[in-house]
This record gives sequence, C-alpha cells and structure tokens, in this order.
Amino acid sequence: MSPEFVLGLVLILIGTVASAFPRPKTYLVQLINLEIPAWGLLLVMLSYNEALALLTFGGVSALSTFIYVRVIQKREGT
Amino acid sequence: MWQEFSIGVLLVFIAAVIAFFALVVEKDDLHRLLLLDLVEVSSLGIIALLGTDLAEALILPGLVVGIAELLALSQIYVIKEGFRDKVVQGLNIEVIQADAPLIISVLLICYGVVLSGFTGGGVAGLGVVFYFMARGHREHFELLEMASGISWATWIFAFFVFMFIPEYWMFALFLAAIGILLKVMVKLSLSATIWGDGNE
Amino acid sequence: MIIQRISRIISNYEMIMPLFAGAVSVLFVVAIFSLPLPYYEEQLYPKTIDPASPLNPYERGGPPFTQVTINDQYPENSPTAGYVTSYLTPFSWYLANTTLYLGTTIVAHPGGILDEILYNTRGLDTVVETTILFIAFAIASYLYRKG
Amino acid sequence: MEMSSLGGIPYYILEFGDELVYFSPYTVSLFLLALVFTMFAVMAKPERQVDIAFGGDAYYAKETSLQELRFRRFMAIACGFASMGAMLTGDIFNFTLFISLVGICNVGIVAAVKNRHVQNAAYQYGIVALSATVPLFGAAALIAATTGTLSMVELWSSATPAVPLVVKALLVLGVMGEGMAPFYAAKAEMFRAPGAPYVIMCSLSSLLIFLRVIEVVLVI
Repeated sequence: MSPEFVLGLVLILIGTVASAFPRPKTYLVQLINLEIPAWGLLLVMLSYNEALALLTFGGVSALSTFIYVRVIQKREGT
Repeated sequence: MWQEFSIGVLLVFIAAVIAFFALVVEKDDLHRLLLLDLVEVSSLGIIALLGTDLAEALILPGLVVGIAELLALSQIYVIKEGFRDKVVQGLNIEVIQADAPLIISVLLICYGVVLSGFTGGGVAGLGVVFYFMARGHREHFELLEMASGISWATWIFAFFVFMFIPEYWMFALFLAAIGILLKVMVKLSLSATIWGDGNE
Repeated sequence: MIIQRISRIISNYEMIMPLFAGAVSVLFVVAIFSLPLPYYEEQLYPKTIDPASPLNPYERGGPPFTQVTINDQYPENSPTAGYVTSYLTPFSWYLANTTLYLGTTIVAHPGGILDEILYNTRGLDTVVETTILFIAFAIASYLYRKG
Repeated sequence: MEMSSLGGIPYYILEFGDELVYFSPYTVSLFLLALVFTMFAVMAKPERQVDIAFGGDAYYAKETSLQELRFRRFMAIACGFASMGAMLTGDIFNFTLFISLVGICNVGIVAAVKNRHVQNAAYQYGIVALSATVPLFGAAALIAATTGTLSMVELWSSATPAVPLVVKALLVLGVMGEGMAPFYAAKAEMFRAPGAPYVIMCSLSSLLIFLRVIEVVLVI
C-alpha cells in the first residue's frame, strides 16, 4: 500500500467527520471543510494513477463551489 | 490489490455511514444540500477503489450526474425560499476589473480547444466562466442552449457511427471529441451566466 | 394506534429524507459487518503502468494505426476496439516524441484508452450521461428564466 | 449462454459494444407499457383545473402558461424514454444511469409548478434522488469489483461468482430512492395541480423501475 493511498483514506475519514459536524455551524465553514475529503479522494485517485478522473474531479469541484457560494450569498443576503 | 481493496472499502463505508447519519440529523435545507457533496465523495471513492481503467470511465459519469443534479437543486432552492430577486455581488477583485479576464479566458479557451475531448471542454469552459463572471452577460442565453442541442446531436450521431459502421471509427472519434468539447463548454458557461444574474 | 402514528410520520414529506438517509446508513453498517467482499482478480480493462513510456499512466497501445488487444467483455461486438486506443493525433505524436512528461495531456486528445471506453465499447453509458446533463440544465434554465 | 427462466428466453439481443440490450418477454411487456404511456403523454390534452368559489355560482378556470405546459410535456416524454431504456438495458451501470435519468425527470415534472408548496416537495425529492445515486453507483462498482463484469447476461451464467446479498440490497434501496416521487406528488397534492396527465408519468415510471429491479436482482 502506497503512502498516498493511506493518507487519502485517512483524509476522507477525517474530512467526513469535519464537514458532517462543522464546529461553528455556518454554511461557509462547512463548505471549506468539504475540501478535506475532496483532497483525500484526489490522493486515492492519484495512488491508482487515475490522472484524467483526477483532473476532471478538480474542475467539477471548482464548479460546485461556484454553485454553493452563489446559493449561500443569496441566502445570507447583502 | 486484494488487501488494498478491502481496507479501502471498509474506510469508505465508515465515511458513508457518518455522512448519511449527518443527513438524518440535519434539519436545515441548505446544510442538507452541502452534505450531498460529502455523500458523493464516498460513492466516487467506492468506484475509484476498483482500480482499473473501467473505474476511471465510471467516475466521469458519476461526477457529471452529481454536478448536474446539484445545479438543478440549487436553483429549486433559490426559487422555493423566494431569493430569486436578491442581488448577488460580483467579484470585486481588482485584477478582474482590468483586461486580465479577456487574456486569461482566451488563453484557457485556446488550450482547451487544443486538448479537445472531455478535459478540453472543461478547460475551455473555465475560460468562458471566468469571462462571464467578470463581465456579466445574459443576452446570449438562447444561443448557448442551441449550441448545447447541436453538440448533443453530434454526440449521438458519432455513437451510431461507432456502433453500426465501425470502419469509420476515426471520423466518429473526432465527431465525439468535438461534440463533447462543445457540450462541456456550453454547460459550464451556462452556470456562469446564471451566476451573473442581477449584476446589472 | 401505533400504526396510525407511524403512517402519519411517513406521510409527512419533510420526513422522507431522514427516513431514507437512515435506511441507507443502516444498510451501510450491515455492509461493514459483511466485509471483506471478495475482489475478483480478472477485471476488464486492466491497468498496466510503464514508467519509461512518454504516455505514462495511459500507455496501452502500440504504434499508431495498429490494433492492440483490449480486454473487453465482447470483443466480437467492437471490431475496431484496439485502433482507438493506439491512435494519436499528429500534435500528440509530436509531444510524445519530444517530452516524457505530458502523458495525461496527450491522452486528453482524441484517442486513448478512455476514449475507447467512453465512446466505443461502453458508448451507451456516455449517451445516457449526456442526456442527464441535458435534462438537468433544462430544468435549471427553465426555473431561472420563468417569469 | 444459458438463460434464466425468470425473465423468459430473450427473443433478440441488440449489441452496443459491451452493452447488450435484450428483449425478453418480461422486458418487452414492461417496455410496451412505457411506450403506450409515453404516447399518451405526447397526445393528451392537459386538463384545465376549475376552482369553484364556495357559497356562490362563480367558478373560474386556472390558466396554465403555455411555457410551463410545454416544459412538463417535454419532461414527461423524456421520462418515458428513460424508463423504456431502463426496461431494456442489459448492463448494470447503464441501468443505474437510466434510473437516475428517470429520477431527475421526475424532479423536473414536479418542479415546473410555480406553487411554493410544490417547490418544497420537489426540493425534498431532489435531495433524496441525488443521495440515492450513492447506493446505486456504489452497488454497480461493487458488482464490478466482486464479479469482474457488469453485463447481466454474464452474471446469469454460473461462470462468474455470486453477487453478495448486501450489494443487491444497496441496488434495490437506490432504486427506491429514485422512485420516491409518487409519495411527494400525492402529498403535495400534485394531482390537483394543473396539467395533471404528466404526473401520471411519475407514478408509472417508478412502478416500472421497481418491477425491473426485482427482475434484475433475482437474475444476477
């Protein structure tokens, strides 16, 4: 088992706990914590050499952050 | 391979249990929407553990389904809570006000067209997103929808060429690559246009 | 009496999400106890890594325009299966001959193992996937535009 | 290639590369049902809802905008095609993709109504449908990992190892999540909302995917 595989799985687990129950329970904190399991997944993909899936996942998670930030902005108002 | 798979599946299943448990207790609708992204990580993780080329080809549809449904759901949420007419602030970053977006977008689009295929569409689409977010356009909405329809038709046509006249595989390959480039790019820019609403 | 109360809880549509999520998490707990699942060693489309090749993570083919054997489910249904994998556009051919480190970029051009799976042998998957994208964006843009 | 007696012997197998589309007595009858109801959705004229003002003679017909009508008809037709595909396909991953297409179409049919109450129901259903893709795709990937194939025809034959029971349960639960729409449609009093014929498509498609997943689970 390669180190990035183990690290990725651990990050997925930690990140899931962190963003399932964010400490100051605000939308923004949860959104930022979501990046941790995403990093874990990226490392797992890296250990299997799934480069193209990795790149696409990066692009798609950038897009989903756009969508979330828009909804949160609409909700919190200005 | 065997051991890696079983340990990975164990940890990913535990992550899935935690995420779904959080969904059970959660009462707020927007928090639920955010948790959906978390839940999806565990499903992609299970697919990734397969470790073959097939796994990679299955991850791409999984990703696409997730992002598509997320966009539709976020719009339903905005309508249901009555936030339609609320103004979303544009990005007030100094670089974006200048000529930089034009240059960066042109570079990204060129690189994306060279890449072509799925990844190329993503890169070129990011370029368009960047431009639209900085400038805020909405008048080309119909045009975008039409382009997406045409790319979809190209795609289907290429699929039938592959299946029924496989001698022309190279033609079909190029049609498919161009179709998917257009498609991904259009979809990305569509979401950017929706972002820009209320800017003007 | 208790049946009445249960049915009242179930029929409230706010409750279906927690109920469903609860069912899924219970099922995943059951799945954890039924581990380990056996991993079948002879998978379709196996991965091979050749660090010396310029197409590194995705080296599956031979020289362009020769057919290589792909381990797919029904080889007789896709007579051109090996060609797409070994095809390189002229530009990616140039890149592959020039540098060792652009493998992923090269495979993102038309041709390569993923295009093989996505377009040819498992093309129907991608057709359905594109349609899902199409429908979801139709919903979003309809809701966005409706006056 | 030995065939199980459950779904009947296929009349014909259509080949799309690695993915087979097969016509057995069971799948064909479900397919025809989906086809007939899609034809209804194409041809039917939507009803006009009439509200009677209580305590008087007055009544007024609710107008549904043409745009909404066309959109819901489009969604109903797409849903019909998706369920036809889900009935016929012979590949596990392809099947799960068709199921999630049915789910998103149902969300679209429900969400087209402007009423806020209905929108809330559509949102709740959409969340269930999206989270249901986790057991669905997870089950498909686990089937591929444990047996090394995704084709239902291969899974029938005794050459491949048996699919674990938990994985089958995950698949069924995922389909249940995607086919949850009728609960919400009934609860949100959608059947009294304007443009009713299209809502029938929701119930019908979820019934069909339940019937098909039973066959799939018994056969693999």
